[in-house]
Amino acid sequence: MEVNKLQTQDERDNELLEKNIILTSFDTVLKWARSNSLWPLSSGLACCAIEMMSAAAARFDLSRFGYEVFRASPRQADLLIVAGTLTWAMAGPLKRLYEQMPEPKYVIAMGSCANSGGPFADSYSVVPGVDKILPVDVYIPGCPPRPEALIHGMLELKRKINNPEAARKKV
Amino acid sequence: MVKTETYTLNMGPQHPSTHGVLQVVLELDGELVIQAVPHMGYLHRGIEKLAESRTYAQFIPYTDRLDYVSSMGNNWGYCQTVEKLMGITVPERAEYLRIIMTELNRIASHLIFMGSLAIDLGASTGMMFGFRSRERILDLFDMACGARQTYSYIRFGGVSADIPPEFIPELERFLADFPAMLAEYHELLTGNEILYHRLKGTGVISGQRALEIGLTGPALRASGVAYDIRKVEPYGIYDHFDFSVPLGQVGDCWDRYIVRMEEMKQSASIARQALDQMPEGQVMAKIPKVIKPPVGDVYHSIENPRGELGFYIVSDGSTKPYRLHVRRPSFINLQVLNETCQGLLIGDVVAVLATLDSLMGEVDC
Amino acid sequence: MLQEFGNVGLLLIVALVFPVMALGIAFMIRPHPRQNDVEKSLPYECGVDTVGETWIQFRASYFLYALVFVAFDIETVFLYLWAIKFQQLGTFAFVEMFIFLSILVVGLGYAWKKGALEWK
Amino acid sequence: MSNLDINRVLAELQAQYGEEVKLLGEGAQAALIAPTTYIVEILGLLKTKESYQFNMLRNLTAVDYLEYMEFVYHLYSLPLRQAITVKTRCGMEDAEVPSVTALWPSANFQEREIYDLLGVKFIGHPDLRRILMPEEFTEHPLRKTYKAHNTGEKTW
Repeated sequence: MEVNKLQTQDERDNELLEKNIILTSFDTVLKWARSNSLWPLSSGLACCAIEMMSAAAARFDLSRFGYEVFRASPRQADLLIVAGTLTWAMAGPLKRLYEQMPEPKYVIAMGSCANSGGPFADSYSVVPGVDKILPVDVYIPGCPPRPEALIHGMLELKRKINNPEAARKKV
Repeated sequence: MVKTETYTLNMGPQHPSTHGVLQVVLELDGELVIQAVPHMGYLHRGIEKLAESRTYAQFIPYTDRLDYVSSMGNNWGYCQTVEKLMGITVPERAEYLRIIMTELNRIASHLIFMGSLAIDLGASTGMMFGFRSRERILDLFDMACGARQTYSYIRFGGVSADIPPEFIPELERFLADFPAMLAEYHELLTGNEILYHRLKGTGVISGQRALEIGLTGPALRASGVAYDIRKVEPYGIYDHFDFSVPLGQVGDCWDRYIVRMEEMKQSASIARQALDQMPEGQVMAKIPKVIKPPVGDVYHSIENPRGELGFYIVSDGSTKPYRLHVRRPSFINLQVLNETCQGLLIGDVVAVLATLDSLMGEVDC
Repeated sequence: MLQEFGNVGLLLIVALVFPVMALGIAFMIRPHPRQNDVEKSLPYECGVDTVGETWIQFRASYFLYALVFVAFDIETVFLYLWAIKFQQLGTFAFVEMFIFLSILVVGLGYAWKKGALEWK
Repeated sequence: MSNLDINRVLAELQAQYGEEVKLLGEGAQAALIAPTTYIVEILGLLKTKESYQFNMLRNLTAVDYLEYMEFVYHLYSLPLRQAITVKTRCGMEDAEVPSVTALWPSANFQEREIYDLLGVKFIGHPDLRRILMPEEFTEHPLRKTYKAHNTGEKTW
């Protein structure tokens, strides 16, 4: 039996690709579809919301990545961007918003107020970090983070969705 | 007629048209608003309490986060109050730089007002136009102090750094392009019949009532009351420039919109005059390393894009203020929401909220 | 005759298969949420609880508007049938249809005068 | 900025209300101080009298001086372009001050904020409720006795 050269996975894929056949798993297609069109919930709290709007506006243009569809209701959103200072009074409603989002949902903590309370960490009414209330997927530092930082954060989320185990390795 | 009941609807903390986390509890009869009670406090960070444990210089970044769309104005108001308390005189060039930066910030703030008013009334391209022109101004600020939104550029005794050489040509280009941009927005928005019919005659506030309820800024001037602190009590060197204060006639949403669009033109002309007359020289006065104002209290207010922003500082001679109260225009302007929206439709509440232009960072402080 | 009904039946089946397939796949591949999730099933009202109950005595003008709409909607349904067979029916049906229309115009006049159309 | 001679105002008020109306500070920080019993009348007088016409309440705030609570009214007259500061003091325990919303409705929210953050009751205020903190919050954060702390979870 003549043993031809051991083909790596990529070479075999390329060979099939020439014949216009793509072999993939259902899971990969799902992850590819979800990660490329995240619909953020428009829930701006404070200054970071203005930078989020600038990111969605003409110059920094979130729609280059497919993330510009800001839904007003959590029922149609699958990404919650906590943009601004979360206070204890707003913690209840924000938790409710997170619960009411359909299941494949992700949370981005934008800005140092959402990451750790930021400049208001020792205030009597500010939640020192959103992860006290919601499971956060991506933290974006900055006060406020520039629109490029927000877009970089979203691309990190996309990488995390596509291969979850890569996210656990220290980059 | 058949007896009908009213029902209550929350235009709640998370709502696209409340510009932040304001909750308006609407009591409705069908679509007609009977009561529109604003609930606040969802963004109350307790800045006045934090101020008592911060030194005077440490508090400057907090002023950026009060009205986070016109941070230059907040910095200037706070720094001028402390300068008034300590009797610091600011060099000539720094005064001109402060005026240029604050007037540019007023244009940027009004552009955000125009963008969010347009998107609230359904014209989402208005948002794109507003933010596109605002990016030009943010580039200028980025050049001068490295930040897009929270500048902390104006410090006690002057400004933090002189402007780089390429700032002035870029500012010249912006001031040259701005009239064309403004004309384009007038053509798009002011000429738009739908916008006209939605804003004309809705949410009328009489001049007398506006004065009584403490309305300040463009909302008050739209009701015909000529109260602009830059003219009434000129601070800094505003008396060197000649500019007019646009006034509305009726005080409805349309007047508040037109007054802000005219103010942008006036701010551009102030910036132009300031740029021409700006002398050379150093930008920071000689101030002590540790700021320890004498014992006493002072109230000083400036004209911010949203109204009269005042700082009342009580100093006990130490490095930290004993008490610091911020007179926030958006907080007091919001008192007029309930009585203005009675009898309007829900869509008009959105228009009144957009033209009052109150910002939650400043309301909840 | 049966042939045409066959096509309509085929169309019906296809019309049924598409939505069922779409929803079915979505139902299959969705990640399964936690079962007893009370907060998810609460009505969404900007993040806070709803106030007061919603089954209340609503304004009558909405109901009147709906009534006037249904009346004239049914009228257009009859017009369609008449329009298809317009050639073969001859002048008699033509006159009869205008009688039918005039009755409805009288109804419209009555609704207008009673103020059902103004939006108070 | 205000060409108003505060001593003339002081003399006039003292003629009517006796020695209780005093002058605090000098120059830019000059302020009239009046007892809480006369404060509403004096402010009403300043608002309606022909030579003063203070038709705008610019700012209303309160300061906690541990022994007493001081209220500061910054008034402004648009027709005559002059400003004045009036202060009043009241005890710390059950701090109560008559409300001025009758004179200037703009004091409504500002008094509610002082009630919320400093725990001062305003007699005659149309709708005295907490405005910035939720109803269940019991303390008054801006008091000097309240230590600013973030306990890391909901404290009420």
